[in-house]
Amino acid sequence: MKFTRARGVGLLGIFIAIVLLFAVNNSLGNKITETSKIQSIWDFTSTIRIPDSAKLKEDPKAPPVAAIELPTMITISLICGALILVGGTLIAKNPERGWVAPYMSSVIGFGFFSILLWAVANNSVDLSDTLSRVVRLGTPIAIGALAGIVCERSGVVNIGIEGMMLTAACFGYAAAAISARMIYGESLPANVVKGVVWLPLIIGILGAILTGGMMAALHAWLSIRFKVDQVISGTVINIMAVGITGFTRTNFLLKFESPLRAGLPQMPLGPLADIPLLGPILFDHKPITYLMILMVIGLNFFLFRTVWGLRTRAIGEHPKAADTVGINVNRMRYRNVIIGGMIAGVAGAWFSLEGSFGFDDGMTNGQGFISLAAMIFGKWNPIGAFGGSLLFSSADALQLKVQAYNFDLPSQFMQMLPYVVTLIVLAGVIGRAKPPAASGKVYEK
Amino acid sequence: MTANVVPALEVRNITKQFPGVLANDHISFTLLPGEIHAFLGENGAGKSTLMNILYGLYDPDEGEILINGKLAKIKNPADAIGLGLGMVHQEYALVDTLTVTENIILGTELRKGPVLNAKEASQRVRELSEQYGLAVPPDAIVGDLPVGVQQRVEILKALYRNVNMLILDEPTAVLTPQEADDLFRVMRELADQGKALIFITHKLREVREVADRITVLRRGKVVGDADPKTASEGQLAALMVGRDVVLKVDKTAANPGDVVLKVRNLNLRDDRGLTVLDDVSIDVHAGEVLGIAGVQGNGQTELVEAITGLQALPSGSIELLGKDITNRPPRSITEQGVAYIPEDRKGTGLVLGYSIRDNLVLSTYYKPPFTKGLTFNDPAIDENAKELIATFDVRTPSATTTAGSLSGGNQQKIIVAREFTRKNRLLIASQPTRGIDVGSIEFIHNQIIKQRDAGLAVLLVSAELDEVLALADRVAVMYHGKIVGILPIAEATRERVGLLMAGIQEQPNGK
Amino acid sequence: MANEQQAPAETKKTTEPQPSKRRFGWLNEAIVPLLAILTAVLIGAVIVFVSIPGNKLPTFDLNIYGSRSDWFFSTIPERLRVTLSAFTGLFSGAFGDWTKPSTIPVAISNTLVESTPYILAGLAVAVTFKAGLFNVGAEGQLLMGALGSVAVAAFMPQWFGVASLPAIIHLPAALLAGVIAGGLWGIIPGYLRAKTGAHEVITTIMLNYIALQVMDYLINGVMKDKSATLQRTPFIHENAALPRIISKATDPSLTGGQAYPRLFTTTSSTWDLRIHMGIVLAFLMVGFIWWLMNRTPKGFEIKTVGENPEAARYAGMSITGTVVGAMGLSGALAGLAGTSQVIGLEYNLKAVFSSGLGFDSLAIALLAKSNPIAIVPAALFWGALRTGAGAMQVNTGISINLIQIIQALVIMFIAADQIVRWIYRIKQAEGGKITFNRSWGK
Amino acid sequence: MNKRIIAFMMLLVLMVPVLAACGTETAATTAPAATATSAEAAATATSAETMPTAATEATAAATTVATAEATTGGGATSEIKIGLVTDVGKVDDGTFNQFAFEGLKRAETELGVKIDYIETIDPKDYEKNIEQFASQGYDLIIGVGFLMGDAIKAAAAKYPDLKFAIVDFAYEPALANVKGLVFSEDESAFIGGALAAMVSKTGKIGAVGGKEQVPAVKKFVLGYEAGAKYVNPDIQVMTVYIDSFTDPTAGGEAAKTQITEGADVIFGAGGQTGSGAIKTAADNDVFVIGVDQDEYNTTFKKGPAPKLITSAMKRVDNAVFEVVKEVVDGKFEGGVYFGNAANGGIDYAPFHDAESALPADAKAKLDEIKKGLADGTIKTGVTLN
Repeated sequence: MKFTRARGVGLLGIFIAIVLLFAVNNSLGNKITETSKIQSIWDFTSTIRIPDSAKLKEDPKAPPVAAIELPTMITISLICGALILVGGTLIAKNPERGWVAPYMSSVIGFGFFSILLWAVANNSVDLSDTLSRVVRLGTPIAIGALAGIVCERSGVVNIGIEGMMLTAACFGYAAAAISARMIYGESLPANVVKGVVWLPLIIGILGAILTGGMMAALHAWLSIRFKVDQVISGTVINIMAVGITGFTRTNFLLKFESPLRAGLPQMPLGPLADIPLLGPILFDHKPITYLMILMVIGLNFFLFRTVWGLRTRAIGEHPKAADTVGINVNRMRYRNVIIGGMIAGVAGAWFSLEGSFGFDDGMTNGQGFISLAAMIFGKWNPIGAFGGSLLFSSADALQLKVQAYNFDLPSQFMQMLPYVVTLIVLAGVIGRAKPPAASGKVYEK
Repeated sequence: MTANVVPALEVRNITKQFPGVLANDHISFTLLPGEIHAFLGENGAGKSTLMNILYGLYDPDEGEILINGKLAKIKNPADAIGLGLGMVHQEYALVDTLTVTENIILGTELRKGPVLNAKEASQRVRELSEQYGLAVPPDAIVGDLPVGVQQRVEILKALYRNVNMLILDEPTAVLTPQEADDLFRVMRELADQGKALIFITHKLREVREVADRITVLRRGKVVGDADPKTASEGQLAALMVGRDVVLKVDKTAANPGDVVLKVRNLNLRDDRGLTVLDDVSIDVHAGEVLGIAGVQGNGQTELVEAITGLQALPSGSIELLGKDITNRPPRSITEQGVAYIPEDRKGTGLVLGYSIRDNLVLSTYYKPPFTKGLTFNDPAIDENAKELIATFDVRTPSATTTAGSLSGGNQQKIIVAREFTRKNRLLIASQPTRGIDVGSIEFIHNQIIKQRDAGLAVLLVSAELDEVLALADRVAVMYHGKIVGILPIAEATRERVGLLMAGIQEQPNGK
Repeated sequence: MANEQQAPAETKKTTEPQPSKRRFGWLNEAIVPLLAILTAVLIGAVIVFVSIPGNKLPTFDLNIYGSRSDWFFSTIPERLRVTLSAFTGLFSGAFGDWTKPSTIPVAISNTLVESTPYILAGLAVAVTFKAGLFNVGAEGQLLMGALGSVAVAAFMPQWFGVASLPAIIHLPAALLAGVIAGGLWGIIPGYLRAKTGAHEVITTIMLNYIALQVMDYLINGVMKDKSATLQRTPFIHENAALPRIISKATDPSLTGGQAYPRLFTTTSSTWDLRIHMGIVLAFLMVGFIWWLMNRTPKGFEIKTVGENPEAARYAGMSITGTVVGAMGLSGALAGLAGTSQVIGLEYNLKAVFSSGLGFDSLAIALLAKSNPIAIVPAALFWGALRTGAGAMQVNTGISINLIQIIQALVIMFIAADQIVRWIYRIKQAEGGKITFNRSWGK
Repeated sequence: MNKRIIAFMMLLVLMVPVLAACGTETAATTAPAATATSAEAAATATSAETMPTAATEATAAATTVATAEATTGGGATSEIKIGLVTDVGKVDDGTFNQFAFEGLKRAETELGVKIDYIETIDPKDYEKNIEQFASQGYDLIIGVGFLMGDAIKAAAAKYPDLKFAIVDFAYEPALANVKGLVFSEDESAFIGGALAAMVSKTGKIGAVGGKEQVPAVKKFVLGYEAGAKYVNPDIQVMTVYIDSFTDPTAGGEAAKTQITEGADVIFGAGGQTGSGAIKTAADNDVFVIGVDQDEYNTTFKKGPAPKLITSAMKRVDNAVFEVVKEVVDGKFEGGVYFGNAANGGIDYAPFHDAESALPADAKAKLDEIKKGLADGTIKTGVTLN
């Protein structure tokens, strides 16, 4: 019996399922004493609500479109049982390929679902809100991953995405704040106080894009012109970003009074947003989230259907081949790294203009690194990376959601969930992903 | 070859200096439309440098290039292509993950705005491949294709750009003799259509077969022109090497002893599930050289790596002197008396950044006399270096010079020195003379025979059929991961082996 | 690269190309880092000059200055003065005010104390650089080391049901626990890298976050000092503490009833120093790592795997073993850094926030070009910057982030030494570039 | 060529300390007191007025006794110097660091003291940063944050003649030269919770906290819950702690989850994270309660903020100002300043723009609760551990 990847993953899956089962059993057992209606752990039910998004706006107590009541313990037992069974099959059969990734994904996916059920035992949860949060929180990760894809597909490793996002967040906000002051003076005119002030916000986004591009240009300059190891150059970007943004914030931003009060607004897409479940998930977001979806689709198209994409893939795989047919490899790399940085800039704008309004030190909180993991998870494909981003953001969303239910899992475990998931995904599922062959290598004729 | 035709290409006094090497020394030649002009020379004679200059990959220090009688400035490959120059590189410039069509159109894409016009491009490729008789599947991923087909893609890539001059840099290195013949047919056809071809090789027979004119290069200089119809192989060889070369290796008949290496039923698949080794079984006896012939990439590398413990095997068994060594760690196999010259000298055999001294103990550094207690025993390591440098005639300023700064021949001698001086029972040599100078080749060939005569079993893998035929006592041929035949050297004619290399099995009773 | 240290002594060479270059080899090696630092500091000075906070300058007044630019120009002398005082502050914070000799010992001791974890963590990263790995996980490994050592140092007597253990057992046990805990935390990414190809840059960053949470959980849970309102572990036992080198006697009422050891006792405030034996440990480790990397087969293996993994495998070295071993060693060193902080300096472990040590140690290892000996000056420089930053802020109100900008610039100039060479017209040196395993996957 | 440039650069580096020394001297001679043959320490203290470099500020005194003499013996000409060491964070990060600094700034303008600060980047630097001020004989050194408890205690023992204060921490037994500034956050939040329960229609309210491990945060949250239950025992309080004080996005998302699960009042207690929560919640049209300061002035930039019903105020700034004043007036005593409802150390903020949306009797009810808390008739019942 050889220890292989498939067996390892099977074992891990079984372990997770068993731990989960025990934890739920234990925790629900403790809850029994609290309420009188519930006699045994099998009596708990978890309700999943799909609210009526259209009516909810007028009446916060509008009845949901559907409320699915699931027996908590039975459902979780079934899920864990199935996971253990499949895990056992993996160990017994040791399939060579095609099993590991789907199995690990379902362990994580169903694991999350079980935790959610566990948390809302004897309570109910709004599904569309949870899922729309996954998309929302996935936005910066997905955009960051796209930035990574553009760079790595053209052969430049970019671990500086975190730094690019952070700087972009800082200067994007600065651009918005300063331009608002220049346009409107010390305070907004009365007629726009409540409305959305588009012009400075757009200037802010552009500023963020520009900043991301400039940081990327530094990365490109160091790693292409000076042939600095790309990992080191990315690290320089990350450290520099912390310094520059912290310095800018304390020395300038905080002393500057801007009339701007709110960031990018919610933009429900008319009747589409009222579709139950789907509406809140896809059609009721702020602009950068829509932009993210467009960018995922767009980059997929550009990468695989256009001349630029063909050339980009070629210089990332085999730069010499591209060079011999007259493509200027280094110029193209410069351009793509800067484009990547500009994309990362959009993610930066999300942090300071959409997710929240304002800039704080270190506000990207390591999402740039998670972006890279999402990129690797997605095997350097935009759609796949988007999927990876959703996986990571669902860990985040779950973490925020379950805490609201006085959940008795220590908060530290929930906090480390996204990182543990990243680790499992990197080690178990994508270990065999093949990066662009020339990624990380300096091109010399 | 009338005198009044304007040459397609004229090169005057091209000179290129690299640190420490004068790669091209005032080279001049002309290329006429419709001719196949062969450049013959040893490795390092400056052929590839010259071609890279023509193709805009290097800048010459001096000299000028005229195309169709006009002075041309070739700064980069795009200029070269624009001037009608195409090149088929020795290492194919193909992107493995792209399709045939994508590879061919890369750089001169058919487009609708920024969008690729994939359909039409694929159609054009199909037409082109029919026009020149170069069959390729336009929508297949290049990495999945056999090398012969990849080479056709390379040629089509040039033709797609409407070149009228085509440089082929060592195009036959990875082909079977039959595939090479096929290539020569295509080359001839292209020449007949008026294209001018430059054909670079170091194989004498090939130039005589296909070239219209031969220019011989040695140490960066043109040392002579020859007419293939009149020049003999011996003459050409003398020109190429600068002295009369011994083409034959002096050796006596083998005196085989007991089986040293016994390989049974090896099977292996690669990451994509394709068969790499298909039920391979061989025996190597003490005192004999078993040569493995075959076009590169037919499983030889994996076979050798399996024997040396570098490649894990799902099934099959390997025995060394009756002891099972299947899937043992490389070190324990080495310690049982296996010496191994790897095919990739720079990537595997040496640490280029290390000194010669350290490279000479790369596989024995951990045991006495090179260690004393927990630390290295420097005097012993220095002594070892001094001794081996002298014995194996490594040309170096000092033992602390880095391996990377030596010539290929001297690098290979370091590996040979390190591997041959252990107590060995089996010697595995994989492409031992690829890309090194004739002097070193001779030296290494003699060393191998010396080892055989000392009673070692030798397994020789080479893509150079000539080398296998010169050294081996028995010849095994690999095709698609299978041993398709094992012949005693007396029966191993070039033709028979060639057919086997192309996968054409002999019927036991004759067909 | 390898073994150049022992080259000149024994080989009898006839032609040594440039003897003078060899003799001043270290100077050639050091000139670029020094100029990189100089350039970064000069740029830092320009930043300070331009962006001095308003409360340190005469207020802008339209009547006097006319316009903003007038104001800027008229404040140039003041700006120059503040800029200078920022850097004199930086200097006096780190090395004492040399006009007041009594401030010198404390300042230098503070710099050394600050540098101790940098030396150890820098070494940790340098070891992985040699193996071609980019370990961003020093921070997590340091935390785990601190946790491991504090668990033993504070709780071990309890496990055996005794009041205290002799120092001869307790101190080594605490050290060992820290080293092992850090080492294990380093082995995880090493194993993942070797076996699954998961890239260490991402896994170590993830493990840093996880380590923070684990620590937070333990310090607020089983390891919490129940009698303290602070979220911290109990004070460690005095027998598990690394002695301070010279200080006043500690007041046991401040330290949970423990009287911590010191080598020399003083009554003078000038000599009441925080410097502890951790720095000696750090220097010992520098020596050990130098010896390991240059004089032993294990070090040779690590370097070979870093230089050319293919060749290492071919030469019979175990890639998995070496990668796991190098990461484990690295983790152990980082763990020792955490250990010396806990049992030498703090005497307990608090729930802390991320301190950015992971990236700092990368920078130090880069600055030292992974040379164990050069780690010392690099770490001292870093420690001095950090120690001096407080005084700089007091003097000028300049944000401490300036230090981070200077640090990033230093790394940038070190990594892209061509920039420095171009500015100062220095010729390109041979080799010496660090490379890493480059792809994300296997 | 290159040598000359290097030499020049080296020279420049060498010049830095020399120039600085020159600057110091000039300043010293221009300072009026320097001509007198008074104690060197006194001269230093005086010249510091015009020349605040480290060189001049660094005390000449070799012992702390001498330092103490310098500060007291300087008389009218000597300035009172206050040093602030922040917790990990910045003096303007929207947490107690900022509020302590604001108190100090007020002291600077109103009392004419000289203030300086060091922002801590790593907890292991607490001791060193305190030392930075202590060794220069600052009259009062203020540490912000309970994590600094041990470091301040150690410094107070080492420098018995200097005065110290620490925010959010008190010593048991009290130390002679340290003032602990603690607050009953629970009382402050209790009032907020009561108001929340009064305006909630759904019977569900939410709280978004920063790091759960910080006692002040936990007391705020528990006090809020207790206050709400005081008014409406059946009310359901949802709590989310977020492991950061600087993650407004997570704060906002946490608030949103609570809103979708029915909460219609959100209390944000945790720096930027909490501010993010109440800002998002206000955008989503539910009532919000701020923390620490009147967030009408900070987070909502003086309105309009129709959804901000009040803030649970903890007057760190006042406490810091008071302790500085005590030092200036020479009335400083070690011990504990306990900010509570009785002495105004905690309070609730005005309703501002939300006034009209609140029940008519709300203000009266809140005053009544505040009075009850002050005189002890109402207990929050919050204890940690």
